[in-house]
Formats: sequence, structure tokens, C-alpha cells
Amino acid sequence: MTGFRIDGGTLIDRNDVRRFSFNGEALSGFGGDTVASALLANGRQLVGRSFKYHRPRGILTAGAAEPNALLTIGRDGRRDPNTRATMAELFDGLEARSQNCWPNVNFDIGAANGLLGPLLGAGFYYKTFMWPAAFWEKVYEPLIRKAAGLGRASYDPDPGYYEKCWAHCDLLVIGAGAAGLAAALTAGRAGARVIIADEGAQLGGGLLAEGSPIGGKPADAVLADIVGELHALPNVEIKKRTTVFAAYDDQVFAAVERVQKHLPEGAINPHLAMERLWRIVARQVVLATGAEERPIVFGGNDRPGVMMAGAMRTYLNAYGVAPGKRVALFANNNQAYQTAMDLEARGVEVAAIIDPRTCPNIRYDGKARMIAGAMVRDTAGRKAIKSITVRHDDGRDEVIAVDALAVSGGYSPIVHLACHRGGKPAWSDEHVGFMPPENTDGMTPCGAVAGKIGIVDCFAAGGAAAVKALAELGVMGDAATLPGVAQGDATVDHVQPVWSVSSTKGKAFVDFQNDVAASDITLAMREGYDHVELAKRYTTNGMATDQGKTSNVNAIGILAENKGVSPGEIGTTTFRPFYTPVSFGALVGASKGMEFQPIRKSPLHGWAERHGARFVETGLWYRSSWFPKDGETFWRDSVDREVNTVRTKVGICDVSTLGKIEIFGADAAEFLNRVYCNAFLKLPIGKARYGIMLREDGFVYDDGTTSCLGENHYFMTTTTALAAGVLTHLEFCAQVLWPELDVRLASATDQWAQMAIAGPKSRDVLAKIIDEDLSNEAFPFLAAREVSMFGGRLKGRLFRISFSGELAYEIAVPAGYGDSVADAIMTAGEEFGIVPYGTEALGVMRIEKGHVTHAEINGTVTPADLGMGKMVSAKKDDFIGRVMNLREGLVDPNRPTLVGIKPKSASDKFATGSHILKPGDPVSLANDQGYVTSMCHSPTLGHAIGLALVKNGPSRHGEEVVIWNGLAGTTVTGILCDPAFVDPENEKLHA
Amino acid sequence: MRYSALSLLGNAFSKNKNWKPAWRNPDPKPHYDVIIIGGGGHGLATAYYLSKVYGVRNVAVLEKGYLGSGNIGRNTTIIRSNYLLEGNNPFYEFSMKLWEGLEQDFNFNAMVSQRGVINLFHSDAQRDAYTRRGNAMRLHGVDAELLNRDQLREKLPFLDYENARFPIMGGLMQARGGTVRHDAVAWGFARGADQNGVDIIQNCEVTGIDRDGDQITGVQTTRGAIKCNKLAMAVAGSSSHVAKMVDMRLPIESHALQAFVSEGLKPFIDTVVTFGAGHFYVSQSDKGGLVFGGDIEGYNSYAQRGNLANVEHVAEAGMAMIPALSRVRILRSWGGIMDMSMDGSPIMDRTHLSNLYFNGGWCYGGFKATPASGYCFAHLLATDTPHETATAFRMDRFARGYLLDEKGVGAQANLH
Amino acid sequence: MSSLVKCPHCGLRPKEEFTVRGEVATPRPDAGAEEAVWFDHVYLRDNPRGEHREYWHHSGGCRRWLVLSRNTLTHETSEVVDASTLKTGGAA
Amino acid sequence: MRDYPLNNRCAFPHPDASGAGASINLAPVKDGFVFHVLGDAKSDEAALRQALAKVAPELGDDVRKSSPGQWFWVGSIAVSDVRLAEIQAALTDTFALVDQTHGRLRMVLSGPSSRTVLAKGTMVDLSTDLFAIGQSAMSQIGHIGAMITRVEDDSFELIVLRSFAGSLWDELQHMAAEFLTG
Ligand SMILES: Cc1cc2nc3c(=O)[nH]c(=O)nc-3n(C[C@H](O)[C@H](O)[C@H](O)COP(=O)(O)OP(=O)(O)OC[C@H]3O[C@@H](n4cnc5c(N)ncnc54)[C@H](O)[C@@H]3O)c2cc1C
Ligand SMILES: NC(=O)c1ccc[n+]([C@@H]2O[C@H](COP(=O)([O-])OP(=O)(O)OC[C@H]3O[C@@H](n4cnc5c(N)ncnc54)[C@H](O)[C@@H]3O)[C@@H](O)[C@H]2O)c1
Ligand SMILES: Cc1cc2nc3c(=O)[nH]c(=O)nc-3n(C[C@H](O)[C@H](O)[C@H](O)COP(=O)(O)O)c2cc1C
Ligand SMILES: [Zn+2]
Repeated sequence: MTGFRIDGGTLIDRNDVRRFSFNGEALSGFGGDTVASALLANGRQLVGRSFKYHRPRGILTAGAAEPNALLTIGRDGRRDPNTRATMAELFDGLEARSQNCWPNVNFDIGAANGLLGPLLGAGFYYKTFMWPAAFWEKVYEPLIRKAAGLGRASYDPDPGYYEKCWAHCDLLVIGAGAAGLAAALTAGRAGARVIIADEGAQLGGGLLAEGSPIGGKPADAVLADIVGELHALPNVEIKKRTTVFAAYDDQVFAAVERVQKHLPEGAINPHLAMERLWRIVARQVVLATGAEERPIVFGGNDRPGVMMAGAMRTYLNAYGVAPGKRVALFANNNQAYQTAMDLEARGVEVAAIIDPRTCPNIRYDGKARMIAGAMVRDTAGRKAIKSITVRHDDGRDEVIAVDALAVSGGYSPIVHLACHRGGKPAWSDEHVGFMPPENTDGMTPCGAVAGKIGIVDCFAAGGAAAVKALAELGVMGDAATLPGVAQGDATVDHVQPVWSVSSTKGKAFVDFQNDVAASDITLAMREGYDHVELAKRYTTNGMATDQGKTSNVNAIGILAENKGVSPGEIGTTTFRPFYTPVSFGALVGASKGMEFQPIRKSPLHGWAERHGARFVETGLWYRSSWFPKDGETFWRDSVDREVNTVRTKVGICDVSTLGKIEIFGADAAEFLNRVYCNAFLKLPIGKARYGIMLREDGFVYDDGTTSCLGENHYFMTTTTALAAGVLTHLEFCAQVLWPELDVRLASATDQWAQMAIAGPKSRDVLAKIIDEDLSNEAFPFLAAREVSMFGGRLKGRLFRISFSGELAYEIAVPAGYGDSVADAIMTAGEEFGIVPYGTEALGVMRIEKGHVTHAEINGTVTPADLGMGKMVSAKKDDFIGRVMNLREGLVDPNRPTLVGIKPKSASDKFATGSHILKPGDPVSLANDQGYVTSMCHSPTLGHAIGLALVKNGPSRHGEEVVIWNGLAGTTVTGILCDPAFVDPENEKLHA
Repeated sequence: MRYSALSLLGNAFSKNKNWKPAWRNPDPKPHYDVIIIGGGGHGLATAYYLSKVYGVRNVAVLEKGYLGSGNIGRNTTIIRSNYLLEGNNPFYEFSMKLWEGLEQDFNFNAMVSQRGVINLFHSDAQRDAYTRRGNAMRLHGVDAELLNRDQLREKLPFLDYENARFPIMGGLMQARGGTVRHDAVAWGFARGADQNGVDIIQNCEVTGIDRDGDQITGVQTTRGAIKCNKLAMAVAGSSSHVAKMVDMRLPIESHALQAFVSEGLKPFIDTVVTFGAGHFYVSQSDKGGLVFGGDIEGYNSYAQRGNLANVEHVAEAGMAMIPALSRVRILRSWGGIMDMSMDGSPIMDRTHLSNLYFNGGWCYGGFKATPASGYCFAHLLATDTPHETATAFRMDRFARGYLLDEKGVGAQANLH
Repeated sequence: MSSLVKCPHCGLRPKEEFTVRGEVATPRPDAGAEEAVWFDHVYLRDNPRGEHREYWHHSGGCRRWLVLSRNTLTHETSEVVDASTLKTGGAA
Repeated sequence: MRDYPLNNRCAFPHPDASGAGASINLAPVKDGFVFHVLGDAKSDEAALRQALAKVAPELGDDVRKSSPGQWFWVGSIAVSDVRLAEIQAALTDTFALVDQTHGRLRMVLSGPSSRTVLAKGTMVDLSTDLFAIGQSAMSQIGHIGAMITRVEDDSFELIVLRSFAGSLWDELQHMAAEFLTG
């Protein structure tokens, strides 16, 4: 027999019966129960299997440190693997399953591993599985991988909603035990903005398990008073079920609130977060996280039924659950005796108290038999503890029958959050534990985390910590007055460290979840892995889901004991976020699925949609890529038609996503002259110019046109991809490099709906809606100015520029009118056969014309590589990139340079990304001549064409090459040529 | 002591009481032929190959912390040779070949796991870039495959194909890529080097470098002065700091990179997968934890930790790729310091001082390079000429303009 | 300060709002300076362990370039100024 | 085509879906203007207000500082092209003025829960004593940049780039949903 329900239990509501299932079996508990308390109340102690040896394991703790009782809760998209039963609140309909066992938790085949124990010691895998060599990949590794892991993750997306919030406070109190509550009350009464967070379902910490009255008043009544007052203070924010899991720079604390994890599926509000990530900016922090009770390392200390003494007390007092009928206590400190007293007070027999100490400080006046100077050296029982073997101080062994064993090996302050920013905890012989680092700037530890023991002491410490923190902020306050001395409250303890029980027989576990035994740690030492960090990595001690909360200090103790030094000399391993594991869901918040990144929509998005556009993601934008018409089944049908129509008639294309920057200021021209490698000083009003921008290292950054719209007013366009980058770069130039220049920049990308109207009929179309003379004389190639439209009803900006190589214009109108204007242009163009075209057709036409994009401007090319070496001004004495552009490697004649490429046989196709080889050359990287940067089917020429960067390219026009695509297993004979496939003389452009 | 089935069984019967230390723990001698600063992967591998291939055995590796406390002990363990540039690819492929025979070579199971590396692409432009890269690999005889959506779906059924903000179009796969148990690499090289007579000296920080004109004479350390004929730097995240001891300024900035591990899960991710629409890469360890990471923090740092913004960023990208991660819990995060070079590629060369050799600038990609880096650095140290696969890693390439910029982002360290 | 930056124009803001460029290297050389001086400016860095000055752009806020004096070991920031003051000496 | 009907289209997806009542309300601001004012290194807000009072008193002086020497000037009256050109001409040299009426959209989030909703997006501390009525901040709401201005105790105006407006609108709807459905 193991646990069962008894009277009492401050946290449970017996009127609220909740049904749940455990490994398919129907059980019930009460509102307020955790899954762990409910399982214990139902007599279920065996709940899981350990990782390596599949040993039967029970519930060890009543909180966040639980290493054993990990269950999978829920199903499908709501399946939570590796959930600590001690933290999961029971709700009606909850389904829990054991993990890492097959076929079931009671009979687990994997337990056979235990027999191989001697072979599977620490680091065994590094020494084995090497023979024969081929077996590792084929046999051993697959086997190891099969055994890996604990719970199984769901394959389904999570239907829950998640979110993230920022919060600000003067004082963040982490932990709402006696110390934290007193701190919050103190600061709250002084009027400070306070946030108090606790990961428990209820505030109270250790107070919740307190059986004795405080200052003559029942502990739960004292707690209720404090919580009531805190609730009434408007400047105090209380966050229950909220784990502060990490401390980051600048007093930013990350916390996760389990908003609806405790609710049955039917009660979940779909608009409310399941979990909420809090990013708390705190001016000051009080750390009141308490202390973790340590197990003792003795043979069979992992048997179900062995439990931490404090946890047992919590189950008893807070949940009304007795751990068994006949319990023993194995403890090396006075505080743990509370458990024995409370057990007796609740009518549970305490068979014996085994205490290694012989000192006179033991204070106990209960009924149980005291065995001082003794140790538990072993336990017995198959899936639950049946007896313990006690080694007396005279060397005699005695077997005592028990059905539960409470253990307490001392207390480890929960210092994690004080160490996340690099602080190292300090060993204290007085407290037999690692204390928070000395200098925790802006953070004041208090209560059990600072070594305090009694509730009254913790109340006082909390108040004092808050006063100190407030003083830092210049706020005055008095420590809150709280009830007086608690009965039986001890303010000093005498913990006598017991790192391991030397007379132990069976496997004595240090890390329960990872099955690290004391012998593994000594083996690691023997083999040279004796640094605490090496021992951790070699044995995996402290690397499980509990991150060594119950095991690290014992491992350090064992290392220290064996080396004959103090634990302080060994030191701890590094405390890292997260204090307890945090779900992806909480860290992602609402940014999932289609909301992963925001969507940018062009002002012409709706217009394009109405014309049946297919969209493509371009950065955050959606751009229209082609416009299928009825009967067109394949994208290229549409693209070919669009290209042909533009080349012979006219088309309209949305180019609103291009970056647009307004540039003002008396020195704007000088500024442009310095940021472009070509000349810009003499650009006249009403004209646009193509410009190339280099990085300071001499490579091309971006290209685009800039127009002069008025005196000291320019309008720059950038590529879509680098719109933000170019603005940032210009701001750097203006603010950092040349703050003495009067230049002012404003992004205007979103203000304008911009359309390219291209094709021989484009002038005729635009003439119908633009009020001004568009003749070649009045509005020549590269003209750029504001125009009146629709009989003076609208103003726009018209640019005669062409990416397609046709007679073409770009018209920009205020974004809200884009839709109407595009419709108007379609109407105006109807008689000429106008079609909308997308980025695909645009891409085809620019390749046909030999124009480059970021497919060619790939960050490793110079203007000369692109055949635009002449644009680099030799006259200007300074511009970004001038000097580095002249380096040997950047002018090497062997550099890959832009060429056109076409298949020798018109029916051949080839792929972008193919490499170029000389015919007959062996296939090798050393013989690589270059690569195809862009390709398309040219409807104008009727075959595939491409652009390529080829070594010494321009001098090789006409040369036959191999277009090599090893990935596809194809080679095609190609011919290098001029990159301008269409209208190399630019006649259409100027028409 | 050699590890064999027999030694394992024998020890099992003697309660594992007879295992010997994997390496000695010697005090430093007054003089060595070669001193290697840095007991990370590269330093230890250098010592191993120096002693094994080039017969130089009077060697010390000085490590300021414990063995493997640097980046070798904190990386995401991905190995691959899917490089684009002619100066890089043959070197990384050489490394891959060394990985493939490593365990037999140094008699230590580092669990080299060639489970495949898949880089996802989400746009035509990315596909084209991967085609170019894959073909560059193929040109050098490196395995590469371009997978389409259907082929991907078979291998990675849990990716978001249906509702992705940036739909997955396909992936570039290197089947021979994979992961290696990082700590074991350090331990294996250390043990191998130790067996060849190399002194591995832990808790020994180099605090100064002694010179006589353009000659290094020895080093000052926290365990005293030590003399040497040749001095080799392989200090990864501390490159600039140690170089400053001889007044060298480097084209390097130090940046922190975080990595993460989830709670242990039953196996579901069999390969290494990298996301193409955000910074995220993931594999599953043999223990069951998902090991993953993202981009560097962005600001210069020597603190081995990062901040929350990047944690969120990584989680967001991860879930965009694998929606089922929502209820998977992240267990731990940590950081390492990378020496980010100005073109994203490493530097392995002689220096302005005649007997000082530099190895660094590995950015976040030096783990996969560990064996080849050790081999080639040993070659350089022993012969004073670069190994044939490492000729492009010259120090003067920045001044001369022969950059190895795989990403094409130019002289800004945090963009590589 | 690597989580939050006190922008001199906007106040305390999260890292997410910023774009970092890297070390404040040697000043941009004069047009006529030798290639070696340019090389130093573009490529070489002090990259100190400790006090360090670097460029941060408040891209999600005022869009000003700032110079942070930040300790690379502790992440503590001692000063944030508008980057234009490097040259002008005065206010932004 | 002279009389082709021209509409100024709203960029918000479903402006009418903004829940009325509840403790939260989201509504677009449909009319008016947004001008980006670019000063030089020396100009300050007082000088700007003076200039505006002189040049266009009818448009008010609701200017919101976005950066040193830069402001967004907003108002609820529609400004014609002609009038805009006049103002631009009158302001040259000291202040350049860029029309952003179409590029930057305004919406108002109001109700007792508005602060809570915004805290899901921005790090800026919007508590009343630190962020008074009339105060503005260029910040980020989640992944989207926006200028936040407190217009009343429980009411905030957001200015967002047009291309992001739909996404921000949707995100705010999500963030506010818990208060809409009660
Ligand atoms: C989070 C993260 C993920 C990564 N992921 C990958 C990956 O998936 N694949 C990949 O290929 N690479 C990856 N890397 C990069 C890779 O880890 C490094 O490039 C590589 O480990 C660096 O070489 P190393 O092993 O010699 O460095 P380290 O292990 O850092 O060795 C340098 C050693 O020098 C020591 N040292 C420094 N100064 C001194 C001194 N003055 N005196 C004595 N000793 C000194 C240090 O303590 C350190 O131990 C990652 C890095 C990080 C941080
Ligand atoms: N384990 C024990 O049984 C134990 C050990 C020592 C002291 N005590 C007793 O407890 C009292 C000490 O009071 P106290 O206030 O210092 O500690 P406490 O244990 O009462 O309270 C600490 C609280 O902090 C919370 N917490 C810890 N880490 C957290 C995190 N990262 N995020 C959010 N919440 C977190 C816990 O849930 C707990 O409620 C004394 O009465 C003392 O005798 C109990
Ligand atoms: C590939 C890999 C896997 C890891 N797996 C785990 C793990 O399962 N559990 C764990 O606690 N830590 C794991 N770690 C993290 C280490 O605990 C540790 O944080 C890391 O090596 C950095 O060292 P430090 O935190 O001591 O600075 C892993 C680290 C790496 C590199
Ligand atoms: Zn700012």
C-alpha cells in the first residue's frame, strides 16, 4: 500500500471532484490537486521509468525540481510530453500517460538495460561501438537513437493561442513564500509599482505546507490576510502560475504564465492565451525563490516510495495525502523533523528517524524511534519500497519495514536567477549550500535563498530586502509588520553534510532522471574527467529536464569528498536559462503560422487580385508574379503572353514595392555624388539617372534611379530587396560620415502606388490620362517630373525609365488612388490590347535586355564585373568604395564578368546555378569558368537565354562552353554572347 | 590504454575500477618545440596531427580553462562540406573525409553521424543559389542533391508545407553531412595527442607573449613562463585578445552565438535541417534533445551568453518550420564566442612574426573544420607552407582583395 | 546593455528595435589617404575585451545612428550618444 | 478619361469589424493628413510650431516628434494639392515637407483595456505618469513599426506604414480578442 487521502489539505476542495485517467485507468481527485497529489491519493506511486536503465520511479518532490514523475498529458495538438506531475494541476478529463516504457510502466522491457549496468557506466559509448567500423552507422547508432528521449512530441500543430507582453515595475518580487510576500507587501504599502510572481497555482510557497500556527494564528489564515491585502493594493500586480525563468541584461526578466494550462479543453477560451510570455523590465528585484531540499545518495534511493521530506509534508498538509502507513525519515537536519511531527499529528506512523548526526542539537519530542549516528544504506522492494536497511554507528545493519521513506540531505538555495548573468554562487559552510553571488546588482536575495530558515525570519528578511531595494530607488518604506513567532519555528539548523553513504550496496543515484550513480562520478574522476564541468559532460549529471536541481550539489559534494577539498573549491556548473523548461509556444506567442512575419501589401494588391494575379513572397511583400488568363494552365503560358504583349503592344506592372526615398537639403547633390560611384552633381531638374552604389569595400551594394524633382529635392528608387538597407546606409552616411552636409531623408515607399507602363503603345495609353505633352521632345528618355492627370484632378510623378527595354514609363500616384488609376490605365489601354504583367514577365524582359538584378549583384561583384566599369567615376576624388574598389583582387582580369549565354541548339534548356566549363576540360572546381546567374525562356527569341558571370567573359563572346548542371545530371553546349539579347542599340527605349 | 570490446568487458567485471585517465595531467616543461595556445578542437587536433603525421612530439597545448571549455564544447555539432567557393570547398571536404575515418584513427567513439544535412529553400532565388552551390560541390566530387517538395515531405513530414508564410519549395541535401558528439571530439583528440607524448595543460592561461625582435621566444602563463621554438594560436573566440599581446589587429570581431537544447523526446528529426526563411537549424541528439540555434547576437561580446530577443527569434523561426514544436519545451540555452572574420571565412597563416602562426576567424562554422584545421595547421607549422586545401585562408587576402565571402555581405563581421 | 538601450532621443528601448553594425573603427580616411589606411579602416578592429564603442541604429524608432560605449564582458553600457556627435562634437 | 471615377481606397481590411462596446475599440482615422516634416540640424519644435502657425494656421499644430529634427504633422482636415504646394513653398529651407497622407495610416485604439493590449506589442511603458496625453513614441508593436500617441487617458492613436496596416490591424484584433468576447 502506498499513499491515500486523509483529512485536511488546505489547497483542495473536496466538493469539486475531478475525474482523470492515468495510463488509461479512470481515477479521481479534487480541485486544487496536482496530478502528483491525485496519483498519490489513489495509491499510485510508480509513475515512470528512468532514461537509461528504465528503473521504476515514483514521485520525489512536490514542485519544480521533479526528476522522476514526468508524464505525457493530453493528446494530438494539445499533447504535452515530459510534464512534471508535481506542477500539473488536475482538471476534469485530464489524460496522463507514463513515458519511456514499453509495453507499460509496470512491465518495461527496457529494464533489461539495468542488467548491463556495469557495461553501461559513465561514458561507455565513447569507448565502444567502434568495431566493426561500418556497424556504427548501420547498427549501433540506430539502436541508441531508438532508445533516445523521454516523451513523444506531437506531430500536430497546437490549436492554442499564445502571446507575449511587456511589463514594467519598480520592484519585481520573484517567489511568493513568506519572504516574497513580506517584500511585496512592504513595497506595495510604500506605493511602489510591484510585480510579484510565483510559479505555484497559489501564493504562499512554504507557507502552504505549514502545519503549525504562526503567532497563534493558523498559517492559512495568515496567508489569506496577506494575499487579501496585496490584492487590494492597486499598485501591486500579482502573477500566479508564473515562472520567472531567466534573467537577462539590463534587468529584463523573462517569465512564463500558464494562463489556461490548468483548464479542461472545453473550458479553454480560444481568445485567451494558453501561456503568456512576460518580458519584465524591473528597476529592482527581490529574489525570494526559497531553497530546494537535497536527496541523500544511498543504495536504492530511487525506489518508488522514497520522497523528499518537505514534499511529503506538502502532500500531507496542503493536499491531505498521506504517503504511506508506516514511514521512516532519513535526515541530517532539524527542519526535516517537521515532517515527522506532522505525520504523527495526522496519525501516520513514523517507524524511525535515521539521523547521521550525533550532535546534541537534534530537537525532537515526537513518538518515533530515534536512530542517531546512522545511515540508510539500502532499500528493498520491487516497484515500491518495502523496507530499508539501516547501518548503525556500531556497524550493525537493521532492516526496518516501511512503505515510504522521507529523505532530507539539506537545502540548496534556488540561486539560478542570480547567476544567469554570469555570477558564480559562493559556498557556505554555515549553510551547507551554495549561496547567491555577492554582487547581484539590482537584485536582493532574501528568505531561504539567502539561508534564512524560520518563517518569522523570512517575513523579516523579505521586509528588509524590500526596504533596501526601495532605498535604491529613492523610495522610503517600513518593513511590513506581520504575525509573530511561529510555533516550533527554528531559526538555526545544524545540517551535517552527507554526500554519499559509503556503506551503500545497491546503485546509489545522484541524478535520478539520467541514471547517474555515485559510481559514475567516481569513474569519471578516475578517467581524468574530474573538473566539475567535465564530470557533468562525461556522466550527464545535471543535464536532464530538471537540470540537476536535486542532483548538482550532491555531485559536487561527491567530487569534493573524493578529492579531499571543500565543495567551494569544486564550484558549481554554470547556471543557465531556463530555470525550468519553457515551451516554444510561449516564446513564439502569436507569431506563428501565417503570422510568423507581417505581410506587406502593395497599394495595388487588391487590383492585382481582381485581375487574377498569382502572388509571390518577396521579403515581407507579396508581389504579383503573373496573371493567368482563362485557358492558360502553365505559368509560362501566361508569362510568354505577357512578354509578347509588352514587346508588341503595352502592359502594366505594379512596381510599388521598389524602395523610394525623398532626399532634401542644400547639400543633397553633393551627398548623392558621394554615395553613388557615378557622377550626380550635374543632374538637372526634371531628369532621372541610373546609379550604382558601392559598399566601402568596393563591391556593388545596390542600383536604382534617382531623379531631381526640384532644387535640393531628389527622389531615389532602390531595389525591393534592399529598400530598408539602402535607407539605413544613407542615414549612416548622412549622420555619421558627413553630418556637416545638409541632407534630409524620408522613406516614401508607402506613399506611392507606382506602375510601369511598357511597350510601344505605352505613350498612347498614358496620353489619355495625363494632361501634359508626352512626345519624345517634351518628355524624352529619362525625363522625370510631376504631372497633372485626369484633367487636373490628380497629381502624379512620371518617370521615363525602362527595365524591360521597351518604350516605357513609370507613373507614381498617391497610394490610395493606385487602384483607380490602374483601372483607368487598363481602360485607357483596352483599345491597344493592354495586359497586366507580373514580376516573372518583368524578369524575362530584363534578362532579354541584359539588365542586372540582385541575381547578378550578389555582393561579390564590382561594376566592372557587370560591364559597367565605365560608370565608376575616375574624376571624383571621393565616394563610398572608391579606394577599396581598386585593390588587386578587384581588378584581376580573371574575375567572372557578365556575359549572355544561350544554348547552341535552340531546343536545349539549362538552369540558373549551372556552372560553366570549357569543352573537354575535366569536371573539377579548379576548371570552373563561372556560373549562370539568371535564365529564362525568351518568347521574343524563342529559346532559352541566360546571363552568366564567366572568367574574362567579355573577351569570350562567341565561345562555345559546357553548361554543367551536375545536380540534374545534364550538360548543354552553350555559346557566350553579348548580354543584351534584345535591342542592343536601345532604339526602342528612345522611340 | 586502448579501448576495445575486451577492455570494456574486463572492466565491467572489475566494477570499472581499473580504467586509466584518458590523458595525463602534466606540469608544463620549461621548453617545447611547439606551443599551441588553446585547448579547443582546433588546438587539440593540431597537436594530434603534428605528433602523428608530422612527427613533432615535443608539443604542449595550453588551455586556460578545462579541456573543451570553449566553442568545441558548446556548438550545435553540425558537420558538412556544402561550400560554394573554390577557396573553401576542398578544405571542408578534406575535413569531411577525416571525420569519416576519425574514430578508427583515434580509437574513441565521437559518434560521427552522417544523417544528412538539408537546407530548405523558399523562393526561386534561393533555389538558384543552392543550385549554384550544389553544382560547385559536385564539381569537386562532393555529394549534393536538390530535393523537391515531395522528396522533402517523405524525409521531413513534420515541416509546415500547408500554411507557411514562406512556403517550402525544396532543399539542398548533403547526405554525408551530419553531426558529431562535440565533447568527444575534444576528448578523443586530447587522448590521441597525449598518447603521442603531447602535454595537455589545463588551467593554464597565456597572459603574455615574449619576443626578441621578430622572434617569439616563449609565453607567460598563469602557470609560469614557458619557452618554445614555434608558437601557434588556436584560441577561437579570443583571437583578437591574444593577438593584441603581439600588437596584431585582426579583421575580426567577437560575437556571441546562443544554442539551445530541448527536453528529451523520442526521435522524430532524423537529419539536420536548416530553415531558409529565418535563422534556425536543428538536429536531434542521440539522447533525444533537439539541438538548435539561430543567428549571432549582433553586438560584440565576450560574455558567453545572449539575450531574450534572439531566444524569441529562434523559437519563432523554429515553429514556422515545424508547427508541432509548440508544446516542446526548451531546456537550456547557452552561448559561445565566435571570432567573426570580415569575409566570413577563416584565416590560417604565418604572421608578421617569423615563428608565430595564426589559426582563427572560424565564425560559427569551425566545428566541422576541426580535423582538417588541425591537419592543415600542423602542416603549416611543420613545413612553413600552407596545406594544399588551405591556400586561400591567407591573412593578406583582405588587403589584396581576394576575399572568401560566401554570403556576399562584405566587410561587416556580424552579417556573416 | 544588450537587452535595452537608452536611446538619447527615445528613451529606454528593446534590442529588437535596433540594428547593430559593429565597432567604431578608425575614422573614415580622407579621400587621398593611402590604401593601407583605408584597409585598416574597412577591415581591422580592436575588438577589445572590455570597454568598446560600436554603432547601433535605432531602426525601429528615431532612425538615428548611435554610438554605444559598452563593456563586452559585462554588457554594461556607460554612454549612448548620437553618432553625429563623433564628428560635430555638438548635439545631434 | 478626364472624368474617370477616382477613389481613395482604404487600406484597412475590414474597418467595420472593430468591436464596439467591450473594453476595447479599434477604428481607422479616415480623413485628414499626415505630413512628414524634415528640419535641419538646428531646427526645433518651437520654431516649427511658429512656422506652422504662420503658414497654415487652419491645419493646427499637432506635431509629433519622430526623430531629432523630424516630425509627423497630422490633422483631420483634407488638404488639397494646391494648398500643400503653397505650404511647401512657404516652408522651404528650414523645413521640407513630405506628404505621407497615403503612406502612413492612422488608427485609434481606445477603451480601458487599450494599454493592456498595447503592452502585448510595445516595450514602451505607457503608464499615465510616464506617457502623458499628447506624448508620442516611434516604436515597434510586435514586428511592425508604429508611432504611438496618447490622445486620451485610455485612447492611443497609431500611425503605421500603409503596407503594414492590414497586418497590424489583424494583430491588434488578435491581441484585443480576449476583451472583445468577454
Ligand atoms: C552556439 C554555437 C554553435 C555552433 N555551431 C556550429 C556548428 O553547428 N557547426 C560548426 O561547424 N561550427 C559551429 N560552431 C563554431 C565552432 O564551435 C567553432 O568555430 C570552433 O569550435 C572553434 O574552434 P575551437 O574548437 O578550436 O575553439 P574553442 O573550443 O573555443 O577553443 C579555443 C580555446 O582557446 C582557449 N584560450 C583562449 N584564450 C586563451 C589563452 N590566453 N590561454 C590559453 N587558452 C586560451 C579557450 O579557453 C578555448 O578552450 C558553433 C559555435 C557556437 C558557439
Ligand atoms: N523545501 C522546503 O521545504 C524548505 C526549505 C527551506 C525553507 N523552507 C521554509 O520556507 C520558508 C522560506 O520562505 P521563502 O519565502 O524564502 O521560500 P518559499 O520556498 O516559501 O517560497 C519560494 C517561492 O518561490 C517560488 N519560486 C521559486 N523559483 C521561482 C521562479 N523562478 N519563478 C517564480 N516563482 C518561483 C516557489 O514556487 C515558492 O512559492 C521558511 O519558512 C522555511 O522554513 C522550506
Ligand atoms: C550538442 C549539445 C547538446 C547538449 N545537450 C544538453 C542536454 O541534453 N542537457 C543539458 O543540460 N545541456 C546540454 N547541453 C548544454 C551544456 O549543458 C552546456 O550548457 C554547454 O555545453 C555550454 O556550457 P556552459 O553552459 O557550461 O557554459 C548541450 C550542449 C551541446 C553543445
Ligand atoms: Zn531613438
